[in-house]
Amino acid sequence: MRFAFTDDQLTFRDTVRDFLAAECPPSLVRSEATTRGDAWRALWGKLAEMGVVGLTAPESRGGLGMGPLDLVLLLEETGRAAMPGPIVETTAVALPLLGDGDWAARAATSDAIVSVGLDGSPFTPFGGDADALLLVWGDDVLLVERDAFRAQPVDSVDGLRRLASIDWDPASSARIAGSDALADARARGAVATAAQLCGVAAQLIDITVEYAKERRQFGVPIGTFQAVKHHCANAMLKLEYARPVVYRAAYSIEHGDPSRAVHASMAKAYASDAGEVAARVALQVHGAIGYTAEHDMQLWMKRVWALSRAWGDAAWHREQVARAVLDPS
Amino acid sequence: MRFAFTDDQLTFRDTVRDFLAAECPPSLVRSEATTRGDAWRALWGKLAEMGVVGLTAPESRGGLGMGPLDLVLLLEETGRAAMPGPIVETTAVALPLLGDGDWAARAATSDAIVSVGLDGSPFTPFGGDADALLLVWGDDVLLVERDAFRAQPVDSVDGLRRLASIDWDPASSARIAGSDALADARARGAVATAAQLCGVAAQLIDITVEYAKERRQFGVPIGTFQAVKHHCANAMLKLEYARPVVYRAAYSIEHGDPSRAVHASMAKAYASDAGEVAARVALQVHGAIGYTAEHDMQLWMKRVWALSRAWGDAAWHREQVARAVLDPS
Amino acid sequence: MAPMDLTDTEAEAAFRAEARAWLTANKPREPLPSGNTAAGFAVNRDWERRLFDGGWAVVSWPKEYGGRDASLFEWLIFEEEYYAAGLPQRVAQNGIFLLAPTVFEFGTQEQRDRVLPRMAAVEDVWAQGWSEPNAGSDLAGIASRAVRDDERGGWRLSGQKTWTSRGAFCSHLFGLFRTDPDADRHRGMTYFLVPLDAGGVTVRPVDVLDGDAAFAEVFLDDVFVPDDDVLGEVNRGWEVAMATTGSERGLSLRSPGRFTAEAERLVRLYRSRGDHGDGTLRDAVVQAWMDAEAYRLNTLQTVTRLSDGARIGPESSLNKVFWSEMDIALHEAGLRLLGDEGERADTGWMKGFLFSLAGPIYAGTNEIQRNVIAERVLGLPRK
Amino acid sequence: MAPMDLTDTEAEAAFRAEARAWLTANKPREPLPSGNTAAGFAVNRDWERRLFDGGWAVVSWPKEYGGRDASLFEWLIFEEEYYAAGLPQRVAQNGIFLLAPTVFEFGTQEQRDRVLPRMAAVEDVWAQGWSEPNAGSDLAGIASRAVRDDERGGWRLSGQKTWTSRGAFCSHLFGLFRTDPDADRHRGMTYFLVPLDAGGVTVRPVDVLDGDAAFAEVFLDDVFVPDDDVLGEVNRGWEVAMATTGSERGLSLRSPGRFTAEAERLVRLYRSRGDHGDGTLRDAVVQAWMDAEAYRLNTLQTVTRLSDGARIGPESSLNKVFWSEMDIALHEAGLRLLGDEGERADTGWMKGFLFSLAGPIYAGTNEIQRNVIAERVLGLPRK
Repeated sequence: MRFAFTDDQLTFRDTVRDFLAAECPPSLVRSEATTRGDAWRALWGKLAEMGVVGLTAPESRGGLGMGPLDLVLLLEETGRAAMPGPIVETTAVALPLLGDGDWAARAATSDAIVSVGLDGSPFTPFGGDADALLLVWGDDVLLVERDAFRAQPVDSVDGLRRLASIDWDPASSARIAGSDALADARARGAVATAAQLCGVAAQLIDITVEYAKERRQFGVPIGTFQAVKHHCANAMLKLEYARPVVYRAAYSIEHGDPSRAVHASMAKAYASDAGEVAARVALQVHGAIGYTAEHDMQLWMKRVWALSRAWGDAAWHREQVARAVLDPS
Repeated sequence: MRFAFTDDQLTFRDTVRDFLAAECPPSLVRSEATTRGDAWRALWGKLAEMGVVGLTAPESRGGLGMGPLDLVLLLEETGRAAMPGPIVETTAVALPLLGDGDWAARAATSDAIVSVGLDGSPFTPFGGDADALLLVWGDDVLLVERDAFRAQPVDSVDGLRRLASIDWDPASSARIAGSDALADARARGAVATAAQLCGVAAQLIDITVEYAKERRQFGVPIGTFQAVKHHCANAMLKLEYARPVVYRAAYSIEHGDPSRAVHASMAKAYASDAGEVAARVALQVHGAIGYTAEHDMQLWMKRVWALSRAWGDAAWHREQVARAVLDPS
Repeated sequence: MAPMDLTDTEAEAAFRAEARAWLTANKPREPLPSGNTAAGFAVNRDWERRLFDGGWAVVSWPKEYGGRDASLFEWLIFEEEYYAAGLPQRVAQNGIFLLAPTVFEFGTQEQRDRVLPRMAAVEDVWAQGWSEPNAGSDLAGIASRAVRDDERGGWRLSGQKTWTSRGAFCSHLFGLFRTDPDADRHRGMTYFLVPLDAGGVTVRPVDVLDGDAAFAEVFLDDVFVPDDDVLGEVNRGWEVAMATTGSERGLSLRSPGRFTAEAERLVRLYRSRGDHGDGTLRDAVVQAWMDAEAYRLNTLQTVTRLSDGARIGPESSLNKVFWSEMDIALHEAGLRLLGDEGERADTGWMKGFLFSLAGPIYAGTNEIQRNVIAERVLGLPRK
Repeated sequence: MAPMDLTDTEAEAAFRAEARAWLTANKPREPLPSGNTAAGFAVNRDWERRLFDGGWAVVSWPKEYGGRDASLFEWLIFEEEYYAAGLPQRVAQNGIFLLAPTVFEFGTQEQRDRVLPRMAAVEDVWAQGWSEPNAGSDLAGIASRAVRDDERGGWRLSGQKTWTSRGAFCSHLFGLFRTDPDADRHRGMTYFLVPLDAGGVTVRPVDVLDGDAAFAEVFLDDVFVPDDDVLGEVNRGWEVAMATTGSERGLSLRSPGRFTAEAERLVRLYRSRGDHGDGTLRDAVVQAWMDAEAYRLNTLQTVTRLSDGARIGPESSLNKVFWSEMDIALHEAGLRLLGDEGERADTGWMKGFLFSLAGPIYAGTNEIQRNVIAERVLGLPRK
């Protein structure tokens, strides 16, 4: 029994954290979130050079041949930085479906953008940016190339989502996987998004604690008030109990555990709740300044409101766990 | 539009409050709650002399011919005092069903104890003490006299409930009402219990605020800590929003409002929640001393745990409201 | 005392019918845009002018100031009908609900005559100037100051006001300024009425979560205000201002009609979308509906007390906590009902959710309100 | 570092099988009674003696003191198997989980040899003597004192300890007493080991919510304790005691096995009773089940860190808040599943609910724990 990451995994996490601290400052997040700009593509290219984008692709296709347990801490960092880019869609979900095909190589090297619309939502992240999409038809996953779909932008509260509704033609698309792989893909998407939410929540807590230390009212830092302390403690409590649940789910997918879908649902339920609590606490502790568009905190808060719903919200995932645990099999 | 009680109603309320303060001290509550004693009968007799027990019976049968709106504030006082005695069962529920029969006169004057088992529970309050019970058979309400039932005591967490499971013979019982009256009786029982819960919650808040003013830790009264303040404020918030909902429900029954059943369900949902929050806050603010059987506070707390479930718990009543409000009719 | 009666009196019923008929006949065909943009503000102002012309802008005010001497119950009825008609909160609200009661209570006859009719007619639109960068929850931390100008018979105001709702579009500001720098924190402030086109005033719009410029920062640099624009006594501004915070927290800014109308909208959404088999969502919807109703009932109690001559006290803090947390829960339920569309930026539910999030912050944070409940309603010790 | 592995190693699997087999063969046929009555205490003590005789009383201790040198993971495995077998918390727990780690860390060799084997064998049963009438949340408010007796080579203890769990049935008490009345609040205390049959000790049983005498008040009137029974340095008792509070809040007193076993019981109750069509109850049940699992996973992380050489820090406060609130929610869900029987006094679920309510109070109230999280985990300022 051992529930910890390896030194290699932690070192890679630190490398990505440092990279994002340098290359993905809040100013970049803000401009991408508000303008549907293209600055994320340069960042995406650098991330591909680091091996992060193609982490889950086979080495023969330019990837690192790694799995969800290697990826999960990196996803958390992309959440902490509110990094724009389809890391969940491409790296966590699409590449494991693409196997060792040409599209895997193109996606792994950032030569092509491959996104996915597999969670049952009518809206596909990066749908207007993708060179290919993986979409559901019946129980199958189809690969739909650029000329076989049209994307209509849809505004999410979180501009980084770059949602589009997709009009497409199943007839000119190629089947790449069936229902088992689709179920796994959904578990991968849920866990990856859960990991991002943990990072977003961690950043919201950090920002909020710093603000509570500095902001003074009634002659003292507001962080000395017990109500503010308890708000922050509650957010931390949710986060610290979400993390191991998320890591376990990544482990279960990595090892093909028969309960991996249930573990993935637990992960998304906990991370969605942790994100929502962190966002609420962050806003309440910041007060009016946190309500302004000028303050960076809101970029992370909006990320929560989008990601907590993506790949199923907390209540939906709890119901999936209930079906597995409570109902007679 | 006028949402206030009359001076007469308020004066009666004050009279009952003063009476209970004198005649129903915590020492009496404690002995009745822990011993299944008979001291409540003397109190019950005095209450009958004041007209409270027979308040809802016709004047021709020794009652005051009043209704739920006159009764609701008095019930709140019986909750505040944790008064032992079947005031909900007899006065709020049984007498309106008994009309102007002989049993009404006997119950109104405390000559006989009449309790009810109408809420679907297998346990009947004061089942072992009653000279007659009103019980459900099919859609009908039957009056069952003492020799037609046997009562087996059941221990509630709240000893004041005096529960019994009843073994009885419908054949030797008399039908006194049908399904419409049964529905109304349930609404009356729910609202009466809700009113008691408001009184219980009010007393728990009072006890707790007094304790928080006196108890010192870290060199100051614990009531100066913001966490303690906010606990108490949360309990008060729940109570202050439950009260008007309860009063409105009493008004709706009094006036035969077509929505009275929904209003009664709202009342019980809010009062059950208010009671539960008050109990939790009371215990947490008292700390270990509130956890001892020696402290009187626990008598009220246990009252909450029983009454919050009696006549349907909060979730059940919310579902009744949902059926009326959300579902297509 | 008359017995409890939760139905409209004949007069109230007639008032309700008249209000409903007028609103049905006169309300804009299309939903009004948000009043937090320059263009939207103008459209709303036009509508509110029409409301005034119809005699419905300030129903509870005396006739002489543009009202119809309506009772508080009639005011509640009007609000119910107004929101039930699908109409939005008014851009004039901070003037008519917060400043006006203060002018009625503390203003001179000259001030009443000058300020109130133009306010009712939406000729002047008033912004609230309470908060400052260092005076948020700690309102007594106000640092903006007014220096006596005996020569011109008035005061020179300097400082910065912030989080001023719709400040970029309003014509006037009411606010507190420190006139005696040596006095205690809660003393030495004076309540001023300031035209925003006065020399030395700079207004900077501030965008909020939904992207609209709902806030403004107001910079005052040696702005002259004549003595006529001091409301109440000099150095007694705190007491004067507190008279409006009760209104802000409690009754007037959040009349139940808005929430009961929103709750009905939520029920309609539930009926059209269903709960996706999610029992907790069904429960959240019915709780929101009940809470709006509970708020209405609580308000009816309060209005009865006020009609009997009571004044609103610290219990207004209970109302503020209740409506602000209810409003968020109601909109969260709405977003959940929307399912995958819940994250869309362009739905009324998302707009409403973002707006609701400000509730626990403004008009005194809910943390401060809970302190007030504990200390002033329950009597727990301050320190 | 080895990669993450959430399965038992071969050795762990063997340990688990051995523990399960022994428990199956040796556990009492009937469920054990509550240990909070004199009779129930004796029955539990007999069972725990049998556990000792089988070598399972203190698995993580060194063999020489009655343990089997098990790893922390193996200890977790034993706890899982123990609670899964339907066995209750142990009457010896405050000794073996709170005092023993302190004796291992701060005790002399003589103390270890004298105290630990008898504790493991349940010959001595230890009660915790922290709280006093004026030292609850404010543990540093301890007023009980110890006065030096040079002649006899020891100390004379006087004062009152309260809320002492099972104090009426235990043989010994460990607690803090003030040895330097002039020192600061957190200094000048000393950690003493006190036999409860010593002259001058009076123990008064105190009944709790469920009617059992789970608490006691311990009065000490000039009780002589020799120097050999001072644990750690004189006047350094606070630091010595803090070493056990981390254990109490965090890991050892609330091993995940108890909650995962309770959660399975809840699931079985759900399956037999159904949720009465109440979707919020279904949700509460699955949340409780997941929380027990989350607590297990969090503990596995912690145990891995401890196995790598880390010490448990203020994050133990996160655990304390989590398990105590989870425990209440789990039992509330159980009572709801019981429906009309939920108010019965005599069900295991009501007993468990009442017991769970103490969780947010003892071992430092959850209010204090949230302060610790804010100040020592997140770094918010104390004042």
